[in-house]
Amino acid sequence: MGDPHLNPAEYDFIAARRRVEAKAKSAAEKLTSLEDAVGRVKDGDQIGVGGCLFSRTPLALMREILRQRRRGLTLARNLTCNEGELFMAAGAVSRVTTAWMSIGLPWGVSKILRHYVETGAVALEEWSHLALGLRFRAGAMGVPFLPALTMLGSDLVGVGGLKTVQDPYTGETVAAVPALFPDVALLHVHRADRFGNCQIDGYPHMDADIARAATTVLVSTEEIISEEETRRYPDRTVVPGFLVDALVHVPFGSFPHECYGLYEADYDHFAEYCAAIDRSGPAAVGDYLERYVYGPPTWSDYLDLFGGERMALQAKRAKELTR
Amino acid sequence: MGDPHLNPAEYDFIAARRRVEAKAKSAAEKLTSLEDAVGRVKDGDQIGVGGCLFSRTPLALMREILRQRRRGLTLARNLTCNEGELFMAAGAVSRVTTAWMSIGLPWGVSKILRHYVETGAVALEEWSHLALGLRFRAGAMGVPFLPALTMLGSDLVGVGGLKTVQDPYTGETVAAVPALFPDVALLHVHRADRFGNCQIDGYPHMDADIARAATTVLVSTEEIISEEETRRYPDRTVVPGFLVDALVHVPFGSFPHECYGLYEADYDHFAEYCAAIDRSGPAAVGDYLERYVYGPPTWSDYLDLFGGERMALQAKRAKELTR
Amino acid sequence: MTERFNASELLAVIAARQLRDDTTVFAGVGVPLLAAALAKRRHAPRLTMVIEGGIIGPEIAPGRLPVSTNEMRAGHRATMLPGITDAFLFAQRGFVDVGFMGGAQIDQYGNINTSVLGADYWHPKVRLPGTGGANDIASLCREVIIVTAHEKRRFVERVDFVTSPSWVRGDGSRRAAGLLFGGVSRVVTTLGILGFDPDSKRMRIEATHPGVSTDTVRQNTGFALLEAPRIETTEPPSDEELEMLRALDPERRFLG
Amino acid sequence: MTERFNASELLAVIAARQLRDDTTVFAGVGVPLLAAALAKRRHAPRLTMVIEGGIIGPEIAPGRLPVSTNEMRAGHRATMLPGITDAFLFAQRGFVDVGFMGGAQIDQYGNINTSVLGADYWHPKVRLPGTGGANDIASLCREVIIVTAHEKRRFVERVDFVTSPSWVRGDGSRRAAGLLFGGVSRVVTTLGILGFDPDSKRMRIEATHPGVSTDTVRQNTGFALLEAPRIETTEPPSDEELEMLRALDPERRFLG
Repeated sequence: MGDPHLNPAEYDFIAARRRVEAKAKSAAEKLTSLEDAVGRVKDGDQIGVGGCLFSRTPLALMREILRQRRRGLTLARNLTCNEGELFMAAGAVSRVTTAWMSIGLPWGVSKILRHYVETGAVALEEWSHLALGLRFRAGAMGVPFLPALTMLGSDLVGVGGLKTVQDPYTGETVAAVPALFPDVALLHVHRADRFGNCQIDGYPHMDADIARAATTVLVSTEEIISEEETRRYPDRTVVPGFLVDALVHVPFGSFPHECYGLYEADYDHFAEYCAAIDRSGPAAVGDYLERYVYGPPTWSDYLDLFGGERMALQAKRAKELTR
Repeated sequence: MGDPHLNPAEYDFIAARRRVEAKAKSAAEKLTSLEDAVGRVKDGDQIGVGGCLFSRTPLALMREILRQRRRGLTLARNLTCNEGELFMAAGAVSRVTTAWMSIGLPWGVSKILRHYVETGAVALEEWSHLALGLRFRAGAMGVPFLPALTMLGSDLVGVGGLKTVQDPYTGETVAAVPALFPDVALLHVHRADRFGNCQIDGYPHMDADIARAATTVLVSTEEIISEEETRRYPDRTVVPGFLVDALVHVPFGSFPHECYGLYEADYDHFAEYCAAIDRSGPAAVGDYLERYVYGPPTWSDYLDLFGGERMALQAKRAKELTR
Repeated sequence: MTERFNASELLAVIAARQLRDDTTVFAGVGVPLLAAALAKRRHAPRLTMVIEGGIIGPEIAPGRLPVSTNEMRAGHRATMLPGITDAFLFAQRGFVDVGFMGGAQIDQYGNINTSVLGADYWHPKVRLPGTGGANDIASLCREVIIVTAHEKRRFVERVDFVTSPSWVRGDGSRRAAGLLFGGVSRVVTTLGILGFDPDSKRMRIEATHPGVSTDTVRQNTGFALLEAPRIETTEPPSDEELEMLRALDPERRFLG
Repeated sequence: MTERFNASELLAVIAARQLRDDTTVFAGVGVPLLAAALAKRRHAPRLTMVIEGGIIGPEIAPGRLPVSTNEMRAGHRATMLPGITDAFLFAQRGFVDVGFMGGAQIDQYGNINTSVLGADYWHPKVRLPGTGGANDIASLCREVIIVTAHEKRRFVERVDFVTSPSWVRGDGSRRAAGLLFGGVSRVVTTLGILGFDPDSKRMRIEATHPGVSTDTVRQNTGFALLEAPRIETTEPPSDEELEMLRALDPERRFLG
């Protein structure tokens, strides 16, 4: 816990490329079950999580990781929401690499974040929002670092072990943001064909970079479209099928987080969740895990806990905001 | 001519940022005439040209530059087509920065390229396709260079003055591709609202990076859409209005080059153009300039030389290919 | 402070006045977003808001204000959704004129802490949510304006942790750290407007709100404040400003 | 060569056979694109073509073959259009298994010249179109396969200009130049298949086409060729291969 030094495996671009070279880059069908897809995640993996905060979080995939009782994981995500709290409370994660963690302004500083980090149970490695974005982008580009003008002069430099580099042209010293090559990328997208070609509406967040940076790419999708549909709008594809390892069809796969244009985040659920923590402390998250993660055998059973009416309301709200 | 050394103004990210800082980043209306838009181009400017080869070339804007008799320009474009030949023959350009120049496989090596470069009249500074793309991207990102694994071990290194940099994390030496900050970006897009928010269909090419890298951004568009339309599909916008200086409504603004989904490139026109060069050598381009550039006062008069039937045929062919 | 408006309203109005037309502003959710929206409605119609979630040119939906920078509400009627990394890269390139920021702790050089309270980062006394986009806004915008309640526990001599650097330790140390551009120009608080001495880059009083004395400002600040050659008194929020502002947040989600 | 097929058909068929299923291939227009399309139709249905214009997974429209890598015809029924820079970055990351290349001049280490003939780059005897994507394909793909007519003027001891490096000067010089991955594995020509000695990285004969002797290969090569321990004879194009190939280019735009 709390080691301020970068793990060389995170930025070793040569090893990361060899892993990709060794993989089949296939245009085969990728559709499978949540259980099978998530079976590819190993204890100790570094996981790059798509979406941002409570937007397009791959919750169905993440829930399944918890159900499969993985341990010693690192979660890397630009803004971390209550999915990070679930991983902390479940004992699944030993390190969170992020720029910010809590749920949102109305619910204040996360008490779960405070509990697990202040006790030293989980290390919170903090990078600036852009720096973490550039870490994924460097990984996506297959280079060991990207130059940047951010994060310098701050105490964040020491937390992550950021180095500088001298520009060989002007002689100026700039930040050298190290690549991050996750073992696994988890994405939730709006639509994909059965070959894994993925399309996203609205905010792209960092998903395309995370997918390219990772060795193994697991995707859940709201909708399965035909190959014809992909080929009709190829300029909408953001992740090509050949780099996807497993694809799962999971409508409402981010709920109660949002999916742009399809359903809004359920603020009321966040409020209930936070109220329980206010009442019972971290133990409330244990109860939540039992009720929402370990209890319901399938994602459909999980969604039943929210109920169709609530989901329909959030869908209506999303349409109002984006039409 | 033929100086193999990089001009520091190309990669000076500090000066480039100061130029952008000094500009108004306004959400004002940007619609104007070709004459007014192109009046912003000065002799000696470095010009980043959008599109690629004969796809989405900003020909209406480029024709107007020739009509305004600019001199001593540098054209930077990843693949350069016959628009580069016109600039050479018009005496407008002293240097072309590119990865490839000719029209296409069936028409062989450009005789105009050969004439002007072999005589030393124009310097052809050759970068790899990716390296030139990364030069624009570094510019777009506001950094002086980007690390890459390409172009090393080749004689191209000496042509452009490519340097290397040592990765501060792994110690490996990688290419450091210098930024390119053009004075002016020229783009032709599918649609834009009057505030300059631009959308592109099909191939994005390098337009978004070129626009961000440049100091002055001039755009021609096939269609003017309402602000409502922009706000309905914000995920389609690739250039935000605040960085556009001038916008011109020019249907068929790339013709006889292609515009994805709207009209196919006119191979027959290329064949006629090349046949004239085969007959008369570089003088044929002089004739072409008189007929297509200096003669017709407006872009509409220019299009009349091709005729509505030909344009309709190319439009039909585009639809067949992309529907 | 009079009873015509509360602290949040005062901050939003004074912050809005800092924005000029034909510019771009990086605004977070809450009061900064309301300030930017107010400026655009009132005096800067050609202002463009940029939100770190990867949003350009959004409009505010009154009654549907976002609680995060990365949700549908924040991008309502946006003109572009470039993604998070690219939104910040616009700032790195120099396209963002002003960045609004807040912070748990602010020191005399304008540095901000939103990470940890206590001396040991890895075992903090209080773990705060972290930088989010604040460090990048502080590093990359042409100019940064801090907007915050003025409290002694917030304005501290030395922040426990520099999450977002402004003038670092003064005397050219920002440039020496590799931050080639920008820096905090003003601190808009519930008591007045603070700036920085051009040479030492230490914080100074530049204006006070009506009825606030410089002594009151000092009493609520945990370090010695310099004074500008001339200290102005701000114009209080006008009825028009307050009316337009309140229309943006009818539920008083952020105006309290 | 028999009369059942011409040189372009032979090259396309032999090149197609080099491609395995469940892989990706960077293919330029002309014979390489036909070879990739043939492989996909015949034995590698899960092959993905990547085209440098920024195109992934296109299909060939017989009779509407592209003449450049950056036009609508090249992207016909593509599954993704990521842009040029990003297409190459996929290769840089390691996602492209095989790259096809041609060239005006090829030397004994597989280096290619498509830039200039003559000694002075800035005042060349003949200015050629330039690298296009060739240098990047040579630098970044996991493996490169050169496909070319076998002519003595083309296979030269030393190219006038190294546009696209393969093994540079042999003996680890590729790695020393900073090219950490890839390199040319095979050269498919109108006379046979050439490879490289594993140690010296000098070109060697690995197979000849039916009826072609190693002497003929040598006579058409401008430098001394090594020989593989065992020299194979290639299978001539089958009727099935030729039929499928010809269906892709009914106008014989590239098949001649």
